[in-house]
Amino acid sequence: MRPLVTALGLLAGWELLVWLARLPPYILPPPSRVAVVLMERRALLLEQAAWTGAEMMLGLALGLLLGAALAVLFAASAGWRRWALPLVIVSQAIPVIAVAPLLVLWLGYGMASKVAMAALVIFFPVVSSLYDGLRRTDPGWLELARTMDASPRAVLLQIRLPAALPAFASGARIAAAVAPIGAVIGEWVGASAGLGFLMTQSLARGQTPLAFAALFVLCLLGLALYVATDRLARRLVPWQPIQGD
Amino acid sequence: MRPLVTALGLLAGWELLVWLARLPPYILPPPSRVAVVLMERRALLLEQAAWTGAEMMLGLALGLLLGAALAVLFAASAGWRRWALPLVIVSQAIPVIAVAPLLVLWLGYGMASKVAMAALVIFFPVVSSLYDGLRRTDPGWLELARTMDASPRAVLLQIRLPAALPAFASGARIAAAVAPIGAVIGEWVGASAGLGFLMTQSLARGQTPLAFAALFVLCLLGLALYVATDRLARRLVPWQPIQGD
Amino acid sequence: MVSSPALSVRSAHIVLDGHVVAENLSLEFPGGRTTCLLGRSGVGKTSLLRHLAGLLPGTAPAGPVAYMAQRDLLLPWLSVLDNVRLGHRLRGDAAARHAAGPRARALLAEVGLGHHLDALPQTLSGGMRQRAALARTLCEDRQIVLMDEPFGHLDAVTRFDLQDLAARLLRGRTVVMVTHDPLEALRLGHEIRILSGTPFVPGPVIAPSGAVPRDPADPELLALQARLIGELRTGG
Amino acid sequence: MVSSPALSVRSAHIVLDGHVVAENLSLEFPGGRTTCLLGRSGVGKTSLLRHLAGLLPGTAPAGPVAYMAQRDLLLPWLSVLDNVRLGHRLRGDAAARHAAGPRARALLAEVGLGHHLDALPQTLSGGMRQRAALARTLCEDRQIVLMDEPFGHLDAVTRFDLQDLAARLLRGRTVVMVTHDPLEALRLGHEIRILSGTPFVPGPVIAPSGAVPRDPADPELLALQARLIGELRTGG
Amino acid sequence: ANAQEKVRILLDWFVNPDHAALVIAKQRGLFDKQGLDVELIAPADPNAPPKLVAAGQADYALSYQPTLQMLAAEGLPLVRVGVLVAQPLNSLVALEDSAVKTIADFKGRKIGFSVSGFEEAVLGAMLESAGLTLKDVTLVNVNFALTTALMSKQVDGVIGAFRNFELNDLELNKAKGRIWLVEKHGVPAYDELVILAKRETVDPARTKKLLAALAEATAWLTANPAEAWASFSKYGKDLDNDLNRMAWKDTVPLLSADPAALDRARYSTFAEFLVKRGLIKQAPPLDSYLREIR
Ligand SMILES: Nc1ncnc2c1ncn2[C@@H]1O[C@H](COP(=O)(O)OP(=O)(O)OP(=O)(O)O)[C@@H](O)[C@H]1O
Ligand SMILES: Nc1ncnc2c1ncn2[C@@H]1O[C@H](COP(=O)(O)OP(=O)(O)OP(=O)(O)O)[C@@H](O)[C@H]1O
Ligand SMILES: [Mg+2]
Ligand SMILES: [Mg+2]
Repeated sequence: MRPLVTALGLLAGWELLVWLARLPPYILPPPSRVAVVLMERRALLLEQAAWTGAEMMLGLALGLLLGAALAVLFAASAGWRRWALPLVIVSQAIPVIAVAPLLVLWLGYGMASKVAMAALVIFFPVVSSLYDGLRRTDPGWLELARTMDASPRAVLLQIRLPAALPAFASGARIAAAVAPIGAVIGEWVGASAGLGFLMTQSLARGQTPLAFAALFVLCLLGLALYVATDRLARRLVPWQPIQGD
Repeated sequence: MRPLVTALGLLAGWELLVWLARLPPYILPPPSRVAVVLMERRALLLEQAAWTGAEMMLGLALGLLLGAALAVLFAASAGWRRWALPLVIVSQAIPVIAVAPLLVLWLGYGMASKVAMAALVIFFPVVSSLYDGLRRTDPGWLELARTMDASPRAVLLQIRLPAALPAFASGARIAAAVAPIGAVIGEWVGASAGLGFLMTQSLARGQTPLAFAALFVLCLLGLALYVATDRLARRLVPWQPIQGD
Repeated sequence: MVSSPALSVRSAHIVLDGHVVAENLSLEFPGGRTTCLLGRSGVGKTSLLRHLAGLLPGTAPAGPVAYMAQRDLLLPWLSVLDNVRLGHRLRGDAAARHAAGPRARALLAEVGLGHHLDALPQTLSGGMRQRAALARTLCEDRQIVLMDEPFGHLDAVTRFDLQDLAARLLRGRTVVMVTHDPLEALRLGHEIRILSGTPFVPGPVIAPSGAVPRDPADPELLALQARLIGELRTGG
Repeated sequence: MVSSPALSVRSAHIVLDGHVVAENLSLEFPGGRTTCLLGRSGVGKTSLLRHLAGLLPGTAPAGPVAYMAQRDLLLPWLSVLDNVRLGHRLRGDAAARHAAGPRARALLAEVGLGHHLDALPQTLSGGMRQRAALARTLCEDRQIVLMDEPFGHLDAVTRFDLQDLAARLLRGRTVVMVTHDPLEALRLGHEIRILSGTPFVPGPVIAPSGAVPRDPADPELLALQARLIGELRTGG
Repeated sequence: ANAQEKVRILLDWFVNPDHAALVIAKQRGLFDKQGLDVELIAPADPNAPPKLVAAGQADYALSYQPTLQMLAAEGLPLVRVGVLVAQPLNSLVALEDSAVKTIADFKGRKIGFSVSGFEEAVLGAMLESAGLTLKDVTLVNVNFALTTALMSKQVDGVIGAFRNFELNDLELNKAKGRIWLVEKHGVPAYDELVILAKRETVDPARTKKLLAALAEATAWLTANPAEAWASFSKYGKDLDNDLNRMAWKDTVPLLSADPAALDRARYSTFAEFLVKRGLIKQAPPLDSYLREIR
């Protein structure tokens, strides 16, 4: 119920913004107009949404996996950290247009290159947060483990990792929120479908309302993914008290 | 010393990759070739780097500020959270090309619109991490504050906020790493200068080595910003033990 | 001086996540006096204290309280001095905060931390942290003071001295103190209550004679100590 | 049965962040016996124990140790039972871990947590958490056992019972135990050492007669208790 | 049919009426008839396709003559094997009701462009034809939002507008545009849309079949524009809209009837122009990037 009220409130705010700022529809169409397009073109939008949704989910899954693996690797080995951490940081500075040909070269025009691009955007918050979390273990626990002759591996997997799960959850939330843009960016790499593709195309051809209808669907997908991730992330850390809502 | 070794190692890896995968220079030029361009065009690159660097720093500063303010607002008020949090999440799903006209309409073609765009990319990890951190305060501290008749405001600013600084640091690290792409994305909005613009233009003209020289400079800027942020972020939380390096 | 209010619990239910700690509990703590709570581990002493402090859902404190929890809860980013002044900082009254400075320093000197004013809590030993938390509680200067094992991490001598300090500073206030040491209860408590059972019921009021702090070598106290231990054992 | 090794500290320096806790310290802990450490709060007992456990920079333990810290250090995501089996889980030997199950259950029953095997630590009271930590330490089954205020959060009766338990299970092992309760030291310690001063120096060995656990009502012990408190006071 | 030869063509941009010949040839089975199984791939970045073809990731790419000549000058192993639109589409556009009535009126104003790499050359020449220089205007990258930037008056003109599209786009948004064709204002004529292949691996036999199919498709669609539109508009998602319908009418006459045709003079003239404008240092030999396949 409440999310619905919020959503309606936000739409009202959008309509008001268009009104007050007297924005022409080719800059920002009012939601009423977008709604009409949403209805009229629902088949097209749904089809594209399925495509982009798949990219988002795959990208997120891959990003979470890759991110978690890298973070654990960095926490485990100073050697890896020294070589790969700068690479990981630098990877965030690379725009699609620079690597798109490379991705196509290696992964072809199919979904793989798009998902790879999306994962590249998505994995970073996970690595960074989780690695940060892995470095902040309560020293008392580490000392306890040391007196128990635990191998570094056991300490990492059984103490540092569970202790860092709140940090992972935090990273996963960010990752879920950037998953849509990851997928859209992925669609720059030679896509012929997807909401991002549809948006670019309709914007370039003056069909702003359709572009915003696509954007609206993308935002819905994004919100749904975020809420789902948030729920799962909380379930991951049942022992931790969370304040507010 | 060590970062230099790492950097040289990574460059060697890049050269090797180009060699082994037999990548043509117009897809991925070898560092040796990029180095030549770097030297020859250093004046141009420096000039563009100054531009983009300024956007990055301003964007990061704005993003950190805005992110921190929003996170505190969300932690303070359920009302704000309910309305603005979905908006903030959705803001991450919006591609530049959709908002560029709006931004330009409001902020013009100057640096403001680029910095705003960069900040839009940068602020989210900060809000998300800090807000997460603000929700995870040790309940014992909150109870103590309650018995001390602390106002919600005092609890937020004097207990929850300092307790969440490690989370803020974590978000700031991610923000610093995405600052370069934020700036480049910002340059999509009516730029006529900057490393991102230079990259787009040289890619269009088939001057891939120049594009990668620009990318290299961008990565250096990104790394420098990350390292600086990391240092500052650690200093922000002197009471917290950090493991590893 | 304001007379300190009595505390009363009337037909209270204390339930934690489905675990019934106390049922239909009625209990009086006389105003201006110190009541010591004894009881087996896990019986519900902390829960009762939290109930009195208004920290359990659906409860509210009888008035302004100073609450010293079982953990020291020092804030790691504040110096010892600032931790002790925390209440004043949080209430944000600049004048009060300013006035609290000398008081906090004096208290820290009395608990033996006069040379650690600027130290961060992480550089203190367990007992030093507990003393800082004690100073913080005393610095609050409240008419109702609730303390959960306030001297648990202190050596016998320091403990003795700080018991004296607490008795002196808390004279005339309504104090409820959880302790595991029967002798401590006998030294400091105007009244002593033993909690036992699940859900717990409070035992009858035990009121040793004489002014607090009492002399621990007093034979009456030693006799009472044996009785307390006996009741703890059978009640538990 | 393996004979438990003696522990010795030879010309050790214990310095924490520039704070000199002990200088040129030499100290022997006889093998197979229990040594209790007493000392004023902040004197360096915990630091010495950490030195013995090999937890301070530049130190290594004399052999496999079981270390019970001042904080309970229970892992919040593991049940009480799994916390007690933590050592076996961490060493990852599947057979050992399996074998540890009954042992851990038995120990938990003995410390009175037999009904809380699957509870998460957050749902336990302070004393219950300490008992779980004790069970974890005993479950380690090590020849060298280092314990920092292991009974501090327990009521008099539970404490008494668990002292007995510890004395029984730790018989023949080399135990170093920090305590604040002179009577506890006298009940359990073959030897007692009082640390005093900054940097601290250990006092002479005090060795009460009779087998542990001793009867606390023994007049010799009560006399010794007075002496210990006196030494604590003057030394501190 | 017997084993069809797989052919992968990278478009320059999303499917639009400029690609009419390709789409119609595919829809009417003209490629099949030639034994080709053609796949059309649309990128979002017009700069990638030539590189991907040069790297062997596709058989043909659509691009623009100026782009080809710049890439050739940078040493990319590309050759032009055919043409779809053998005249410039590029133009400079302003709003009709703005103060800009002639190119000279742009003095001191903002002109938007979408990065193509040669906007400065084209615009520079046009401005000079009116006695201005690039320094007299402010260039602003508006990316693909050319009409939006123009209509919202964020810029006074845009370069890189396609005469068959952006004008219609303006009209659909109830605005009228004033247009200056590049070839009429100091820019030599060039082929807007050309077909590129990789120099080393270009397959003349296959290319011949491809071009034949395209020629046949163009002939048919020029003869039956309405029927062709009905077919084209069903090809992809979201092609059936007003803009494409209007653009279709304007585009069909511009399509090259002979996709195999090559006007070498045009290339040497334009190469000189690019050299003069400082976009390339030296014109590469024509034969290195042009191939006429008949
Ligand atoms: N990280 C640190 N930096 C500086 N000084 C420290 C640090 N940790 C401990 N100390 C100091 O070392 C001294 C000894 O501390 P230790 O914890 O060993 O005392 P203790 O005898 O165990 O006290 P308690 O009975 O209160 O637990 C204390 O004075 C304390 O202030
Ligand atoms: N969150 C919780 N969920 C379920 N049970 C809880 C929770 N918190 C406490 N309990 C139970 O409530 C009972 C009383 O706990 P409480 O902390 O009040 O005991 P206590 O008398 O203070 O014990 P101690 O002397 O060990 O500190 C315990 O049996 C404990 O298991
Ligand atoms: Mg308790
Ligand atoms: Mg200690």
